[in-house]
Parts: sequence; C-alpha cells; structure tokens
Amino acid sequence: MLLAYLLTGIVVLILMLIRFPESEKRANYLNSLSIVHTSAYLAITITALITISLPSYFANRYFFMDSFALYETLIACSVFFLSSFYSRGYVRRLMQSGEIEVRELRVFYAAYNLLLTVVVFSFYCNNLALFWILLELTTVLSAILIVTLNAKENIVAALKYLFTASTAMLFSVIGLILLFAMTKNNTGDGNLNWDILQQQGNALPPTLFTFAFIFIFIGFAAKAGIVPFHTWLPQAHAKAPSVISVLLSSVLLNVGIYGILRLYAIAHLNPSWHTISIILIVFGCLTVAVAAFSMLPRGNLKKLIAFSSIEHMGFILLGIGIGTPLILFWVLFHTLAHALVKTLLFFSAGILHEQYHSNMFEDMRDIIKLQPLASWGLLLGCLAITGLPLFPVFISKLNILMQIAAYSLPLLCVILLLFLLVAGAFTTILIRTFMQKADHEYESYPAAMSMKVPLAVLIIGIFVMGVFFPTGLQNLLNNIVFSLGF
Amino acid sequence: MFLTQLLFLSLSIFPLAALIAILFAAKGSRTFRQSIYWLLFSVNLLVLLISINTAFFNIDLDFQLYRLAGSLQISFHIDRLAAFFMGIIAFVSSTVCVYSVRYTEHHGSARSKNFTTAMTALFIMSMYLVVAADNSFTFLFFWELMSLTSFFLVLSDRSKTETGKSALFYFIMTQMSTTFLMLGFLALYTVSGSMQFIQVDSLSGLFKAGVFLSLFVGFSIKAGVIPFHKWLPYAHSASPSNISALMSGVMIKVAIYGLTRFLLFVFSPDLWWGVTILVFGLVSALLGVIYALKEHDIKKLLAYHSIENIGIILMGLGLYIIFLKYDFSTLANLSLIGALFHTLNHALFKSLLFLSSGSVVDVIGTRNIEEMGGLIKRMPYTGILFLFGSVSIAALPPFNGFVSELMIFQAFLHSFVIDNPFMKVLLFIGLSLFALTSALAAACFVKAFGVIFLAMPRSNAARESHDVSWIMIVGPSMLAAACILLGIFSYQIFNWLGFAFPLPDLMVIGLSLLFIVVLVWLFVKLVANKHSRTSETWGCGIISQNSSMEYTASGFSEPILTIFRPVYRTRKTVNRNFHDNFGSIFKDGIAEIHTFKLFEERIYLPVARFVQKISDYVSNKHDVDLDTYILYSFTAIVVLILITGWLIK
Amino acid sequence: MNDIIDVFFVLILATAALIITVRTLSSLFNIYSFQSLFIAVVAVVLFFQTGNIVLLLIAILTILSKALLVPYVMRRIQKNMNLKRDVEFRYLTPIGSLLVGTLMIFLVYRSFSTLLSELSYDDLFFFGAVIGLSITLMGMMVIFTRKKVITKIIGYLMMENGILLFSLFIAELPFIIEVLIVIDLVILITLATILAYGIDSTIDDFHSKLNSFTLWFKD
Amino acid sequence: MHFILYAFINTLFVILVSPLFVSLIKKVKAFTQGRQGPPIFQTYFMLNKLLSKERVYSVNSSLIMKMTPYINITCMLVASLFVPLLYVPEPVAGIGNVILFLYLMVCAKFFMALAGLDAGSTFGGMGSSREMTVSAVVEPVVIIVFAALGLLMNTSNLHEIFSSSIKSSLVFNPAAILISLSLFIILIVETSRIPVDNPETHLELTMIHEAMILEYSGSDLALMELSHSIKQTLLMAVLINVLMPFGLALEPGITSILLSSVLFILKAVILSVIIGIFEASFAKYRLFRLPSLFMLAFFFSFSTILFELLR
Repeated sequence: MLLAYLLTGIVVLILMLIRFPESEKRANYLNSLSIVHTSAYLAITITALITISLPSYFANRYFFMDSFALYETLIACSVFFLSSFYSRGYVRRLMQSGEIEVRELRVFYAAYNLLLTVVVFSFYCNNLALFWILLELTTVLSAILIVTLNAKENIVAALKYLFTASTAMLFSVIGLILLFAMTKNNTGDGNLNWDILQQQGNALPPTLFTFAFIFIFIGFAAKAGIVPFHTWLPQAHAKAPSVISVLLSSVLLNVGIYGILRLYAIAHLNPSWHTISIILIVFGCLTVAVAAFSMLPRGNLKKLIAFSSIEHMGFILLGIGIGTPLILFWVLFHTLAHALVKTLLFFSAGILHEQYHSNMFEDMRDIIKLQPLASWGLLLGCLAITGLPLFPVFISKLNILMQIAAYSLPLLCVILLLFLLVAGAFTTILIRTFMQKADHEYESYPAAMSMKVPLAVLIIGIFVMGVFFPTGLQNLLNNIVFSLGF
Repeated sequence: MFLTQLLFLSLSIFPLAALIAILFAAKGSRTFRQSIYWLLFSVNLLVLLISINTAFFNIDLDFQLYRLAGSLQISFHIDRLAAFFMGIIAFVSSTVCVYSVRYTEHHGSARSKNFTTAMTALFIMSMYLVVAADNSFTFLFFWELMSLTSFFLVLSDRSKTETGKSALFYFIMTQMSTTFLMLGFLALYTVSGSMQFIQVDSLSGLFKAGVFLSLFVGFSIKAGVIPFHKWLPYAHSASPSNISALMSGVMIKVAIYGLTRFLLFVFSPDLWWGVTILVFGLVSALLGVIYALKEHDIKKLLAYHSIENIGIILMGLGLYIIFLKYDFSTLANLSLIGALFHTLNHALFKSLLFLSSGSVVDVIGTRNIEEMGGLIKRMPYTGILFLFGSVSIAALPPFNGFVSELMIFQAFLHSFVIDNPFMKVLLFIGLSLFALTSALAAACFVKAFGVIFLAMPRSNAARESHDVSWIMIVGPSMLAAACILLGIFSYQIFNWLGFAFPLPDLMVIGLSLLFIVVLVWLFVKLVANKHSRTSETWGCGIISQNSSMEYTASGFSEPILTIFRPVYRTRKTVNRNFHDNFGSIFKDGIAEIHTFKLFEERIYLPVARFVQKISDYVSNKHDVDLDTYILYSFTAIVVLILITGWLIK
Repeated sequence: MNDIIDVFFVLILATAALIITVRTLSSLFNIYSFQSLFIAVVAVVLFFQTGNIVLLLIAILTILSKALLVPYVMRRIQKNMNLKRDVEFRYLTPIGSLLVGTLMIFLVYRSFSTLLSELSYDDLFFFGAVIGLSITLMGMMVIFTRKKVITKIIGYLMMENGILLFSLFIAELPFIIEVLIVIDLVILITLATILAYGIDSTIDDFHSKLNSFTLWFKD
Repeated sequence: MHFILYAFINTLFVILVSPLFVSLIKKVKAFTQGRQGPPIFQTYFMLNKLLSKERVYSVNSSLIMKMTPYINITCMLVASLFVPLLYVPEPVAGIGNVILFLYLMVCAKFFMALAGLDAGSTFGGMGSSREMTVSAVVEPVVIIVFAALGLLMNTSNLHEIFSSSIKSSLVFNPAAILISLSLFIILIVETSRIPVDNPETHLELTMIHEAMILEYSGSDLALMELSHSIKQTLLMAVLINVLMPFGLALEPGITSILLSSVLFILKAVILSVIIGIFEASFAKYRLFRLPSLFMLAFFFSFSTILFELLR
C-alpha cells in the first residue's frame, strides 16, 4: 500500500518535467497534475482505511499503518485536495498580479507535491528517527514554498522559520540518542520504533526518560507552534501565499501534535508520566495565554488566524497533558474540526488578499458588498473558531472543558477567561472591519470558480459536522485511543 | 404523545422559515416576507395553546431530538415552569411578528430585511428550545445560539456607527455570561456526573457557594442586573424596535427562567443566597429607575426600566428563598408566584411600550424625546397604547403591573412573622426602597408620556407626524388587552389555578370604579353647565404660546436629579459671557448638567484598558527579528535543562 | 588512549571558542572544517577502543561531508556575495558569550550528573556527552549573537557537530539514520545559503541572481 | 347586600362632610391672622358656583384633560370604601387592602400630573414635576407608616386595623403616638398643606397642587376640588380611627350611625383646628429641604418598628 503512494509521487514528479510553452497552459497543467496527485493519495488512504486490517507493517518495520496514522493522513490529504483545487485560481491570480514568475511555477508545484508525499510518509513511519528526518524535510519544503513569492520579507520569514524550527529539532536528536541509549541498555540492541517503545514503556528508567522526553518535546513543540518556540508561525503564515499558509497551519502543525501524542502514548506507561503531564499542561496553558493575549491588537488578518492556530494547538496540548481516554477522543475530533475551520478561514483570507492586495484590516472596505462569499466564509469561520454552537469546535471544546473541570477547577476558570478574551478580540476586529465604508470605488475582483467551490464545500461541511457526528468517525476515534494504549 | 409531535413539528417550522428567507435573499419581495411573518405568527399562537395546555393541566412533554456523542444529547422536557415561560415567549413573539409585518418594511435593503426576518425566526426558536432544554448541554447550545442570533439582529442596522460599538459590547457580555454558565455547569457535572437538571444534594460548603455564584453571575449578566447591566441600554437603542421588544420582553426572561430552574429544581438554596438575590434585586431596581430618570432616549429609558423590573423579579425570588428557609410556605409561594406573574406582566407591558415607542421613533425618525410632543392628537392609537403600557408599568390599580407588585408588597408587609430581628429590619428597608422605586417609576413614566404625547409638538417631524398603519396597532393592542384582562381577573385566575392568596379581588374594584364613573358622569350631565369652549392656555397674558414655553424632559426630572445628586454625581457647569468686562451686561451662556457614568468609568473601562495594555505588551514581543526569536528558544531550553536537572531527582 | 581523547576535547572546545569570536568569514569556514576533522579523529580513536565498525564509517562520512563538501559550498557562494567580514554582535559581546559558554558547561554537567548514573557510563564518556551538549548550546549562542546569516549557518553547523559528538559518546544511532541525517543537513544548508545570499548580499538585482542558482531545476 | 348599604352610607357621608373641613381650616387660619375669613360653608357655595359655570379647555389639551377629573373623583370615592368613617363592616374580599388604598391615591396623582403637563403651560409642567418629586420621596415613608401600623395589629387590612384598634384602645401605647405623628405629617404632605405646598396661592413658585389644576374650570374644577377634599377627609379619618377610635361603631344600627357621625364630625373639627394652627405656625419650606422633613416622619415610623421588634 505504501508503494502505491511512492509510485504516484514519483510519476507525478517526472510528469512535471514536461514543458509547456505559454504560461497559462503550463499553470493549468501543473495544477491539474497536483489535483490528480492529491486525489490519488486521498483514494489510496480511503481504500487503506476500509480494506487493510490495521496495524500492518512495511519495509521491515520502518513503516507501519495504524488507525491513528490513517486518520491524520485522511485530514492531510483532504486539506491538500481542497487547497490544490483552490490554488488553480489563486496561482493564476498571483501570476496576473506579478507576485510569482512563470519560471518559479515549477518549483512551487514540485515542492507542493513533494511536501504532500513527505507528510504522508512521516505519518506512516514507525521509526522515531525516520520520523524526525521526514519532519526536517517538511520544514525545508515548506520554507521553499514560502520563498516562491518574490518579496524580500518572504525570504526573512522563510529564514526565521528555518532557523527556529531546525535549531529546536536538533535538540530532539539529543533526545533520540538518549532514548536509543536507554533501549540499548534495556534490551541489548537499541530500537526507536513506536510500537516496540510502547511495549517497553514501563521498563525505561523514569528520570532519564523524562529528560529524553523533554528534549524530543522541544523539537516537536517548535513544529507544533507551542509557545516558546512558536515565534516563526505568525510571520510565516502572514507572508506565505494563502494556499501555503493553509498547509502550514492545518497539516504541518498536526504533524507536530501527532509526534507529541505518540510520544505521550509511550510516556503514559512510564512511571514518570505524572511529571510529564504537568509539563505538557504548563506548556499548553502558556500557549493559550500568550496566543489569546497577542490577538487583540492584531492589524493583519492572516497573523490573527495564525495566532488562533497557536491557541488551538495549545488547547490540544493541554488536552493531551490531562490524558484521560475521553479527553483524547475529543482532542482527535478537535484536530479534525480545527483543520477544516482553519482551511476555510485561510481560503477566505486568500480571496480578500487578492481583492484588497493587503492583509491589513483597515484596507478592507465594504467587505460584504465586494466579496460576499469570502466575507461570509470569514465571518462563519471566525464564529466557528471561537466555538459557537452549530459548529464542530463547540462540541469538542465543551467536552474537553468538561474533562478539564474534572481535572481541576481553577485551570478551567483560566482557560474559560482566555477563551472569552479570544472571542472579544475576534469580535472587536470583525465588527471594525465589517463596518468600514469604502471611501473610493473598488473594482470587485471576480474570484475564480475554483476558489469559490472549496469555500462553499467547507462552509456546508462545517455546518454538517457541527450538528451531525457520524458513527463511523466515532468508532475510528475510539480504536485510535485504544490503540494508543489509553 | 400527539402534543409533543405537534409542538416540535411547529418548532421545526422556524428554521425552515429562516432557511427560505435566507435562500430567497435578493429576490424576496414584500409579500413574501409578510407571508413568512404571518406564518411565524400562527406558529407562535399554536405553541401558545400547547404551552397553556401543559401549564394548566400539568402534563409533561418529553422529546429526544438526537444523541450527538457520548453523554451529549439534545433532549427536551417541558414541565409547568417551562410551559409557563414558553407561553410568555409565544404570546409576545406572536404580537411582535404581527407588528414587524409592516415595521421591517421601513429599514434597509431587501437582502438585509430578509436576513433580519430569518434571524428573528431563529432567535425565537432558540428561545423556545432554551426554555425546553432538559440537560445543560442543550441549554448551553441554544443559549449560545440565542445570543448569536440576537447579536446579528442588534447589528442589523449598520448605517449608524454606534451600532457597532453596542453590538460589540453586547457580544462580549453574552460571551462572558456563557463563560460563567459553562463554569457552573461543568462544576456541577464533576459532582453529579450527568448533565441533567436533577436535584443535586451532595454539594456543600464553599463548592456549592462557588457553583451558585458563577451561575447567578452568568444569568444576571444576561438578565441585566446592576453591576452587569451596561450592555442593555446600548443594545436596545441600537437594535430595531421589534427586536428590542423581543429582547427585553422575552430574552431577559429566559435568563430569569434559568435562575428559577436552578433555584427550584437543582439546588437546595441556603439563606444567604436569598439575601444576596434580594440585595441585588433591590440595588438594580433602585439604580435602574434612577438612571431611567436621567435618560432622554426613549429606548434607553425603557431599557433601564427593564433593569428595574428585573430587580423586582429578583426581589420576589430572594423573598421566596428567605421565606422557604424560615418555612413559611404560604408566603414563599406568594412571593414566588408574584415574581413569576411579574415576569409575565413585564414581558407584556415592556414589549407593548417598546412596540408603541418603535412606531413613534419610526414616524419621528429620532429617539430623543426632547424633539417629540403633542403626538396624542396626531397618533391617537399609539398614544393610547403607550398610555396603557405606562399605566401598567407604573403599577396603577386595575392593571396587571399593580397585581404583581401588590403580591411582592404583600410578601414584604407580612415579613414581620419572621422572628430574626435583623432579617425583619432588612426586609423593612427593602420595603421602603421598593416603594421608592415604584414611585420613581410612576414619576418617570409621567415624564415619558407627558413629554412625548401631550402638549405642543417640539419639532416639525412631530408636527407633521401621522399614525402608523393598522397592523402596527393590532400587535400592541393584543398586548394591551392582555394587560387589562390579566389585571382585572387576576384573583379569579389564581383561584382557578389553585393558589388561595390574600389578594384583593380587582374585578370587584374595577366594577365599582366603573359604576362610580357612570354615576358621576350622569350627575355632571344633569347638574352642570352643558357647553364648553376652547381658548389660549393661561400664560400670564402672553398671547402666542409656543412649544419652547413647555416643560422639557430634563426640566421635569431636574428636581429628582438634584435630590439624588450623590447617586448621579451630577455636575452642573454654567458658563456665561458678558458684553462688558465688569460682567454686568449678560450676553449669552451655556448651562449643562453632566451625570457621571459610574459603572462605565469605574468598572468596565479600567478592565478593558488593563487587558489592552497586557495584550499590546505581549504582541509587541512577536514583531521582532530572527535573533530575538532564537534568544527566546535559547533561554527556554536553558531553563528546561535547569528544571529537569534540579527538580527531577 | 583516554588522554588522546582529552587532548582532542580541548582542541574541539578551542575551535568552538574561535568560531564564537572570529570575524572574518573565510577563517570561520576553516575553523569549522578543522572542528569536524577533530570530531572524526575522536571517532576513529573510539573505533580503535571499542572496535565498533559504525564509528569508522561515521568518521569517514563526517570528513567527507562536514570537513570538505559543506565548506566548499559555503565558500563558493560567499565569493559571489563579496562579503568579507561579519563584525556586528548583538545581545552578547564575544567575551560575554564565552563567559556564558563556560556557564553552559557547568550547567550541563550539573544537571546531567544525576541522570547518566543510571546508564552506568564511565566518566570519560559522561564528560564527552557533556562537552557535546555544551557545544550545541554554544552553537545556538552564535546564531543569536551574530548579524550575518552566513555566520548563523556556521553556528547551526557547530550545533550539529556538538550533537554528533554527543552521539559518539552516548550511543551511535544505526548508520543508515546517520547518513540520512547528514543528507538532510546538506539540503538544509544549501537552501539556507541560497536564502542567506538574498539577505546578506549587497547586490540589488537579487532575483536574477537567485534564479541562476535554481540550476538544479533547468528550464 | 349588607356591603352595598355600608358603601352607600359611607360615600354619601364622605361627600357631604368633606368640604366642611376644607373651609373650616381656612377659617381657622384667617382667625390666626386676625381677619374674619370666609363662612364655614364657603366650599359648598364654591362647588355650586363652579358646577353652573361653562368648561374652558386649552387649545393644546387632549382627552387626558377631559378624563382626569372623572378618574380623580372615582379613585377617591373607591378609596373611601377602604376607610370606614361610621362603622366597620365585616371584611369583603379585597376591600381594605392598604396597598390598594395607597395606590388608588397614586393613580389619582398620576393622572393629575399628566393633566398638568397636557395644557402645555410652564406652571402645569412645574407643578406636576414637583408633585411627582415630592410623592416619590414621600412614598417610602407612607409605606413604612402603614407597615408599622400593620406590625402593631399584625394585619395589612385597614378594616381589621380599625376593628382591632377599637377593641384594644391604643391611646396609651407609646408606639401609637409615634405612628400618629408620622400619620399627621403624611396628612400634611398628601393634602399639600403649608410646609410642603401652599393650597391657596397662585404664585407659580409656591404652588404644586394648585398648579396642576390651574387649567381647569367649571364642573371639572368642581370635581377636582371635591376629590381633593375627600382625600383630606380620608386621611384625617385614618388618623382619627387609629388614635381615638371610640366613636366608631361595629354594627350598622340607626342610632349607632347617627351617634358615630356626630362624634366623627366633632373629632374631625378638632383635627382641622389643629391642622389650621399647624399651618399658620409654619412658613413654606424650600423644595429641596422637604426631604429632611420626610426623614423626620421616616424616623418616627422606623423607631416604632424597632421599638416593636426589640421589645
């Protein structure tokens, strides 16, 4: 099954080399290639989900496919699929406005498809070190994607992203080495596979394991945007083209959280899990607090959405820290809900960026009249992200808060007040933007159909997910939580 | 079971109507929207009948909508209390629907009108379902939906700039109320293990006090109790009148329903709860009416009066708990039923006042009562309706406002049965403050009615005003009729319901009033001089009497403002300028009265500024270059190594 | 055998101190290649001591990649940028950062002493691990104290050397992983240098220069 | 049936006797100022004269102006049912509730204030504004007085209060004296006597009650004056029945009614003389010094409550 993934990836890359003379056809050709690529991946994942008995192992236990990995790949592939649709219209608009040269198109689409392959394989890899390497590759590829827009500050943003992420990732190598030494000390030859580590979970020496956990956590926290290491995230999201910031916030952050959750699954068996859960809770609260406080004075739409991703990642980390089976069930549901709503938000931000050629709120005038669908997408997205009813985030937020209440009430009060601050920030900004009248006449930018269809699909999807919770998804989440050993 | 199907079939019509309204957004013509409002009107009437049936014959309705996940399921259970409140919502929203058939025609483009219609439908449905909710998840779900839809409604008139500010204020306050409610519900969940509204006795001590306080704060933010009332005047003056009628007439009652539901069925309340609720009720009643006196914007005036009446309802609830703890069950029932009856009455006459003032504002164009006057001759029907509303809110005998205030007065008067002397003194102080509030309310509505409707018009708009179309009269007149009937037949209704209270039989009083009026009229007809003529008002000889000689609203309330100066902290600034420099020949001058906005300046703005300061500081930390980012992660890693090294032995 | 390793420890620490203080770019590259060379020698010595073949392979790999390939790429790009020296310091002067460096060594020693007792290492290996980790931290210091992106990349490479040293003394990861880590490092460095070119270079027509470097993706 | 007889007798007696006391007070004040003063039955002559005059309405006035006299007189007459002057009937559901009695008077005041505003003149506006301010500040005092009364007799029904005051004569109870003092102050305020408001003057600064009925003429003015006098009689009756209840009969016999009516007139004359002397010995207070006067009444009634509670 993994070979199928690999083959499609390589075939698409080779096909990409074929040249088309004039730019219009080449852009469409490259785009339709990436649509084929993403839909193929989606099809393979769905067939894998239905047919294969999980977990199954490949390439002498370096790669494996279990329900958790499939769930995350499902989210990643659907986000990639929608954004490849969206990028057809978006890239054409970028070319018209001269932000991207025809020559760089090839680099853009190559990095785009490579990123998908790398992300999918990182979910499937069983070995922790391999997972680390693929994570590094995602950083490199997304940095390339950020740089494609020929603007100076894009380079600065990409560099910030590269350095902050990879310096922290280096420290997780130290953690890996320590882990490897522990397993070698325990059972003769060291082994870094998730499942073997899970079996030996309780045998590892507790204090050293906490040390190794913290080092690995530093690296994954940088990838997941947890507070002290999150600093690259707002800049990268604001400067990257909207299609890429969708991938950054809905997929790459998930990979970081995936790593932390796998690690926590091992830590859960170890006698030192109590200190580890406290550390995770502290980091989670810190993240939610910093993100909540830095949203209010935001002037840039994409930075606002980036900070809300940081806040949600902090909230998920908090959920993982508490670690009861029920809260993990809802943390997984929350990752799905957050990914969808974030995609909707960035898609509408993309259209608004193309309309006003800037992300700043004060430039967005007469927003409803000029771009009705995008403004409605933004409005519903913001309401969904702050967790109002009829949207999926409300259910998962309420349930996680229920478990937090069972854990400790003062923590609950802090989190509730922070969410109140977030809701206040969103409303202040939204009302100011929606009430701004246009002083001069704007020519309304006719968003391409390929940009509008994913937006509409997402709005309907969010409403459906908010109200109806399919049993298929329930069983999948249940046996994920079971397979992680909670 | 037929009733449950019927009820939820009718409730499902609301979202359908909303959906249709949104789908035909641009193309929707006038008749299309009006047919939707008539549909909503009939559905509300149907729900009214069902709820009356459940309220009187005490049949409980149960309905499981669907199970979302795990312990979360949307399910409903309607008992007498829920049916009573659904009856209030149904009656008021049916009258508002009739009223808004014509009222929404005056505002905004076709699309925004459709949008407001859809949002009103969803708003009414969410209020029904909040009241019918069986577990706290459903309650929270529809509570949030209610605040969301009302937020859009407050925001519907986007032309004015201050709508944005008040909508923002409103949204943040509702979110704060949901946060407190969530805190209370989750704390309850940790103890009782289930989200159902079931009797929880295992609470005790500080935890129980904490849960009660968070729920009380949550509900009182939404109900507009004094320290949290600040959003109410803004939201009501910004939203269109039919929406503010719905909001202040009914939405505030949903918060009261929540509070009663918890006090009656979930908690076993302690004595100090009763005292806190009573004190909060007294404070918000008194301050509500005092602030209403200084208001010259008709909608803000009515909004402050909602705060006053919510205060009275809270007084009733507080008394109920106090009497319950001293186990005087008759007095406890009297004050509880008094509070609930006052909720019903307030819903009726407040929406009547809002609808009629809405017609006035619609015709005149401005909300400032200083520019109205003499409207009773130009808008007789709206005038009469506003008179009915102000008479029943000022609690004058044959009307329903009087009956519920009488019941609470009765409870206060009979409080001498309690043996604890301090409680008696507190209740007597409460009695005098309550009397002061109702007297000030009477003064305020004399001012409001007198300045708006009587004497000479003060602006051209008032001069050329004409009465509104008949539909905008029918709606409020249904409410006025209900006010009178509930007033006069209150004694009979209570007997029929089975509560024997020592209440005066207002039917007898009404009949004797009528009889004596006829007698006196006949006497005057026979004896007195028949003819009458009209001439100039007496102005000590001035021939041309114009409107500037009339008493204005600020003039009318100036004595009260000076008497209650410490409450308002009124500052009178008078600056005169003279022709000569000895200050003897007076040229002109400006005299101003400023009342100090205590709550806004002292509580709300400092908190907002503090949060703003922190968030500025934190967010500036993010707009820096790469080196500082690496410095952040470097310090974090060093700290982490230190901690793991030292702490984890 | 142990005292040879101690000598090389001292040499490695000296190169680290030099990297922190030196201002001219070309000498920075030389010091870096010397440092990787010394680590490779330590690996060979360890190979003779323990006889683990992987150590030898790692030593060869380090010499090939870190001592030769990476400095070559860096010098080639640095020539086009005609940027000679990186003089500006931020947050910490060279003396300050050296002081912090020594503080780092003590800190790591203090917090690691409790932990590594569980893994029953003799003190040489323990000391090697401590030096490895402190060199990583010193590398991070270089990143946030120097102004030019090229010097930051050198700082990053120094961190990578520290980790390699750490892994030599704690437990060598399977060779296949080491190779992949190095490949990944090379990709990262090339991309960073291309970007560094954009930031540090004084030449204005940045884009045309940038595109000439996307020579791998021929048009 | 029995109740209708009581109602008929009581209201008839009130209408007949109340104008007498108004002119009596005027006569007493005249004597204190050394002049002869109007004849005792002056108010009857005035009412008769007014009934024969034509009614003049201001051009700005609306139906409120025409409605208010009738509302006033009916409120007062229904209120008179609550205060038995001659004999105490056995209680009928509803009649006698203290709050209803007070709120009927508030209803009369409410519509009179509206009528004051209706004509659109500054005098009417000033009168109703000051009337509502004074009534707003005095209302808590009135409620506390009646609550104290209720506390003494532990009932809130006026009829029961008077019947129990007959049985256990309160004269020597210290609380009764304090209550009657505050009742006297309320009587002065409600009937707008000198310290609060000057009933005879038409000077715009000093008149509150008069300003509101400035625009009335003819039969309307007659009704307003009559209702004003009835209100005064009712309040005097409450004070009398509480302090010196011995004249009040308990069952409706012919002789007992005649005896109690004579006794009531006698007691009311004494009270009017006291009021007249009280009025003559005071000058009109400034409007914003009035609250201190009401605090005095409040203090008296509150001390009765404390006195009653803590004993």
